[in-house]
Amino acid sequence: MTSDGGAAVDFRTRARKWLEANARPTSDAEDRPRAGIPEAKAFQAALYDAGLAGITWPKEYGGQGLTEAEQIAFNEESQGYDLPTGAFLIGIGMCGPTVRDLGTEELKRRYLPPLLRGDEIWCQLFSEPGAGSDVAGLQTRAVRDGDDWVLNGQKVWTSGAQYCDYGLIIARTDPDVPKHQGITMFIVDMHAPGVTVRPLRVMTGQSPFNEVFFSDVRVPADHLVGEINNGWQAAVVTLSHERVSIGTSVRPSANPLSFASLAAAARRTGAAEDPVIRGALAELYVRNRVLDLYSTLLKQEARQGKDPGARGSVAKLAGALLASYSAQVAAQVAGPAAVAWEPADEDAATLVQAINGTPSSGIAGGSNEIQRNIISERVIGLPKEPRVDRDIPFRELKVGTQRRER
Amino acid sequence: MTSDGGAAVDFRTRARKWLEANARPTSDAEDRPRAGIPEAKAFQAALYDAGLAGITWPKEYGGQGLTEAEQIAFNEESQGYDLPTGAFLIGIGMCGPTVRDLGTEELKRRYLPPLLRGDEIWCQLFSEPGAGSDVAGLQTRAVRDGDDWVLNGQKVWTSGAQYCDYGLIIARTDPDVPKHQGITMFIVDMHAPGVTVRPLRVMTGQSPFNEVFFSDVRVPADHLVGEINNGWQAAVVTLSHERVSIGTSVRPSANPLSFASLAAAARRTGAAEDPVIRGALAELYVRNRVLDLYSTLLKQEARQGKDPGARGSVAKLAGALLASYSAQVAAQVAGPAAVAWEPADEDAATLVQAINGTPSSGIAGGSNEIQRNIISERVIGLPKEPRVDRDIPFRELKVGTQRRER
Amino acid sequence: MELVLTGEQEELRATVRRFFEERSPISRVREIAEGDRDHDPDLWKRLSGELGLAGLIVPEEHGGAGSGHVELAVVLEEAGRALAPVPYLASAALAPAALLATGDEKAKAELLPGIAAGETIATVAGADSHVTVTASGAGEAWTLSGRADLVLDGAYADLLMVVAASEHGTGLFAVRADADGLTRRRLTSNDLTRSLARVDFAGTPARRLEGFDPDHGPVAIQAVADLALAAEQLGGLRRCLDMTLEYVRLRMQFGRPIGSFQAVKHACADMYSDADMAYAALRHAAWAADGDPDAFPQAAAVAKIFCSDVYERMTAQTIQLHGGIGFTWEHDAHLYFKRARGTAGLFGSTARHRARLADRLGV
Amino acid sequence: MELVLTGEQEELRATVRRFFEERSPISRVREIAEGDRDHDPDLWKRLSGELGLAGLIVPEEHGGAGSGHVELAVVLEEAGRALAPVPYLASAALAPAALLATGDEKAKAELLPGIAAGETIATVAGADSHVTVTASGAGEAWTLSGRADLVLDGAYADLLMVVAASEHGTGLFAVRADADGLTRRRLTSNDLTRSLARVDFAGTPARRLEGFDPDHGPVAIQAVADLALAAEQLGGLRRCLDMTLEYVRLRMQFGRPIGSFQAVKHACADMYSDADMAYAALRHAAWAADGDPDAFPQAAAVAKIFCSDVYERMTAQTIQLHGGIGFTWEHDAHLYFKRARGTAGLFGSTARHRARLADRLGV
Repeated sequence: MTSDGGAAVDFRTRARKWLEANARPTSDAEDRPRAGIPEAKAFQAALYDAGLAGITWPKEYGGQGLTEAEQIAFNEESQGYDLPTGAFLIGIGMCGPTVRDLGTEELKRRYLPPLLRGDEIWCQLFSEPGAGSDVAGLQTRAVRDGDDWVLNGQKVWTSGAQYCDYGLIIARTDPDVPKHQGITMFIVDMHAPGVTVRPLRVMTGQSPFNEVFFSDVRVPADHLVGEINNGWQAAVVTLSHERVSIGTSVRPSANPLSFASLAAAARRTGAAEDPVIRGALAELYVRNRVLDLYSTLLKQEARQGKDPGARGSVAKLAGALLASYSAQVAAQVAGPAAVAWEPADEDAATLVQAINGTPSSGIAGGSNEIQRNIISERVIGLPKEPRVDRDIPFRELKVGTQRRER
Repeated sequence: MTSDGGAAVDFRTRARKWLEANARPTSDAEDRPRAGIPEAKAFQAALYDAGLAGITWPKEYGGQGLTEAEQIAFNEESQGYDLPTGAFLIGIGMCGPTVRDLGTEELKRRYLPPLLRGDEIWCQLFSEPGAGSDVAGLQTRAVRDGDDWVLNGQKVWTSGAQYCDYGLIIARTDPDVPKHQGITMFIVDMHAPGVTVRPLRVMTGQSPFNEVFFSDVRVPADHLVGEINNGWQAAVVTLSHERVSIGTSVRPSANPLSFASLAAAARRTGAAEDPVIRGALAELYVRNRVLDLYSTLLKQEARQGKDPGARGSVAKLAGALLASYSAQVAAQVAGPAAVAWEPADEDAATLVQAINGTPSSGIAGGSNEIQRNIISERVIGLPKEPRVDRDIPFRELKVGTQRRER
Repeated sequence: MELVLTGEQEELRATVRRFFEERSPISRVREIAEGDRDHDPDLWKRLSGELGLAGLIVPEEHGGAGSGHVELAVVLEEAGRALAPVPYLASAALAPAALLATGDEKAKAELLPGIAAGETIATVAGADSHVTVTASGAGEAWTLSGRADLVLDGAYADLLMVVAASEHGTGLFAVRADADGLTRRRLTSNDLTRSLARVDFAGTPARRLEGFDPDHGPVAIQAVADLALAAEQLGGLRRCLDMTLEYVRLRMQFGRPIGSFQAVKHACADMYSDADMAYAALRHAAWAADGDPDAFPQAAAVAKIFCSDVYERMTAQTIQLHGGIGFTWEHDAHLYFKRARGTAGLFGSTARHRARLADRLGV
Repeated sequence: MELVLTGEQEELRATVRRFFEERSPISRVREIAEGDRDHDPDLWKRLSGELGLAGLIVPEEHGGAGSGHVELAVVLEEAGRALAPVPYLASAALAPAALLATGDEKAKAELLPGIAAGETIATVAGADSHVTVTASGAGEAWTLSGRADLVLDGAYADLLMVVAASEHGTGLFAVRADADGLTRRRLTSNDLTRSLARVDFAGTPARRLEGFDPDHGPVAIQAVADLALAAEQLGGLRRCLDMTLEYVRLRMQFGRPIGSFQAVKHACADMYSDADMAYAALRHAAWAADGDPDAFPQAAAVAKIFCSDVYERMTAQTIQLHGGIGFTWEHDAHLYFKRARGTAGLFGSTARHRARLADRLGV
């Protein structure tokens, strides 16, 4: 199934050998604890030093200067392994490419090599409490003061902010023009004075995200990415990299809501003998399988040069609907054990935590409603709805809930 | 469960006796053919002559001048009977009340008594091919010519047009004002020259509706209902009577998609042994039952003086969704027999025809989308969407498909 | 059939709602829930004492108010709306229903007054007609063996009414909290606002209640359990509807309240429709308990099935329409989300309810 | 795995689509359907003759084109899109698949050339591995008894391949149309564009085919049946999507194209997503038939289950978004609506497919 040219074959062989020697197979994943940040940094540095990081990136910024073929070869070879690279995904997949595309030469030389080597971890700071689906409605302000910009405001849903070194942030630099026209993108030092990171607890009880508060945080004027007031276009670039990044990212290991997990659970509990549950499990398999096939189709088309356009939103939407269906099937399979369980029953606790996590899939990364807007407008080409906020200065716009304090 | 006052008790007794002597019980319904128009007219005339028609209508227009209490008593007493009054429902339920509310004294005296007696049958002429959900976008024109108005245009989805004597029609009398402001309501003689009725075949293969074409049809100027260019308000009056009328109308007998019919079919074919189908049938029962209870709740609240407002739309929407679910369960129960059947198998044919009819329930009488608009705006009070057609002269508005002839 | 509440019943609702708003605001509910406590004893004391609601359906002769199930449902709706951490469903609905399903006047006279006063917290094990405990013995010497799962407030109740199988058919047994051979473990409940227990009986001495019909008794208890849960569900789902409608009016995105977008409006229309119909289903079940007892078990099953499904959909949509904030721990939506899933699986899953309803309907 | 069609395969699609558009416009389809005729002999002649497509998967040695199942699926998609009244699925997919599942070289040499030329219209009874016919006999003297239902084009086919149970396990038998003891009745099909028959065998002489594996043979036939139906469904559902998207752009209500209303847009987004994913599912099943034969039955089942559901939803939504006009006889939507429901129930209902898939997956 591989059709590499000569050089790529060598590369593939090298990658395979390195992975065999340094990475741990997915099959071991359940037995070991998840890698911590120091372990992850060490792994990424070794990967970089072995010439296996930033494969398609230019050499002058720490990359390998190779082609998509080598990247694909690496992805294929690494499929059997559980690489502890999660902490770097946002940096390498979204922030780095944005800096590469839009940053100054100085910024690229300064930030990209340590980013690729995992020496510095990055986060993305777009969402705000008042700017969810409507990201461009953001209220964080950046005001010029001498050689610096001064940031004030709050970001939310920031993954990894507690261990990140740098963040890509968009902030409002001109509130007197319509909302898309007064935004600028910066690189912000997450260790700078005035940056406060607070873990955000979600309904599963975990805190996978953070709130980040900026209070008079100073950003050097040369840490601007792209043009002043052109930050919305920069954010679009970042998000387009996100789409690609999601498409090529590594699978989560051992999903308790997968068909395989739930079928095993059903066999264990005897629920598999119930014809209603058997049918539901078969249907779950079908939907899982078809979504996998769809992702494969998009990838295969892309390799043949057919731009997937916004069809990634179809997969995103289907994934969210599938998560919701999986949670239903899981509750059927688990029966009373999904209601309450012995404190020592970790299987039940894990399953229920997964069920409790499913509502985020229809919200995070663009809600189902936004995906349907994208599909209908950008894929199908149906007319846009009348917009009421296009031509109004941001200052006059109502944003978020703006509810009076009680 | 009845709590009539003295006079109402007498009325109830009189109604009961008359029905016993003249009406046929619902239980016989399946054995006999449906009543034809002459039989229906004879029945309605007898009902009228017995003082049981137009119970709450003023005496001067042929009614009985009684109260809602007597109407309820009659409805309750007639519940065990299959009254052949279907052909008069639109006239008595919608057209008549509109003429009563808005017509001139002459029109009321001329038209209401024969309408109540069933001597003259009425239809309603609102919908047009280009004006479905957007009824006010109608294109049928009425132009003043001497003492007459001259009608040109096409109406559609007209029940009973083939046997009707008069119709309540709305037509455009001023295209130079916004669409709601240039409409007028008329009484049109369905036997007038220039009226052509053509049966409209639907996907079940039946033709329960008609298209009606108007070609230079003359309507006397005194046959206008309400004010000139105030026809939209008149139509709203008609439709508000429709809501009440639907709420009090007689049930169709022997619905092949009802729980009872499908449960019986499942027992007959052995499908009732399939746990998946058993669950689906139970769920169908639940949804049927809850919708019935909801209708009862609205009626009981109305009797206690609580205006149901637009909550009828909840029942309308739920009914459409239920019809769709019923069709799914029916297909499961029937299995292969819903795909194809021996030509002599009338049960299968009837069931499949019912399945084929279900798509209309989400469209006819206001689509599911329109019902959800109504519920969200008029019941919940959510903001209206921006409207683009409110202030534009009708002449400049695009309507329907307006597709070029091929 | 009477589906419209009387003025007094509406007043009862207003009183109870005000009581919970004042005495059990959501901050207090969270304190109990996150503190891993079984219930709020102070709230329970006030609810039974000040308001006298623990004995709502207990006959007056046994110290109760002798009210009907319509009133009971109203209180349960408000308890469900407030997620009130009190053993109301178990002690004021299930346990009295079980005792009243017997002909054991002596036991009623002994046990009901304490329950009605709120001094005895009682519950039922086996309320879902899924009997997993067996009884053996005769006369006044009976012992129970087996396990009952998901027993509401079972870890701390003073009195357990246990539906158990014996040679003489299914019977009802009373077990004191301090009985020998009784092991009760509080389970980890996904619904943090609910205390559920696994109860093991190992030769546990029990008192057999007289005049409990082996066929109709369990059905009667299940019917009240279904009604009571459905009432709680209705209260909770109506609260979710309210909070969502408030939020979509308030939340501005793209220069408009999100409640002006047709997709959101239509989602709200469906939520409203579901809730309005669930209300009708519940009202009928509550009315039937006293007004048409033969139809009650079926009416209660219909209400439980319908309200369970609506509550699950409603809470998922509540989070969806709130967006990110709705997924946070600090927002109340998840408490209802978990309650919805917890109640749908109590006293028999919705699938099992449907299967039983199909049996009852003669499918 | 290769899910992207080659340029030649896309060209095949374009050719076949043009052919059906020219030779079998919907007006012609209606003429056949409403005239209650089994098929359009002229169209069939051109499709097998001019285009040579009846023998697409028949090996070249037997007069066919020796193409793969990917090409077969492409043609079936276009046939499904056009609702073409030809026995293509039965005679060009099922019957060759059945013959090729045997090791009977003599029978292949005798029967396949006529099928490939379109001169013999053939079909399969019992393609859904639900065997209802029994065979008895030995050597060359076999007779069949029993009934086969919903046999595609069974009322007029020249040759019936029958899956029947015998003492030696399930076998495949060939029956000529003029055989004794054969009764074929055309059924009233809700899908007017499809000819379905009930076939009764009463001691009907039949030829037993050699080398038909009792276990794998029926599975192989069912897999092709699933793939073929799913391909037809995909073609039909994509046509419905196209007509709906065209209509919502064109239809003006409230001064806007209805396709600019968010509720309509979101419905269209779901329809598009469904169709795009169904396309992937079908491509995989078609590829697996030749590229991964062991995985083929399961891949085909997945495609059939998914496409059946999508087609049913798609046709219901097509009517809903067209409004009144979509409910009329004159509009094409109902032809697809009925085809969707007809095909979902062919070769085993979706529920039965799911149950079988669960078995296969070891649930």
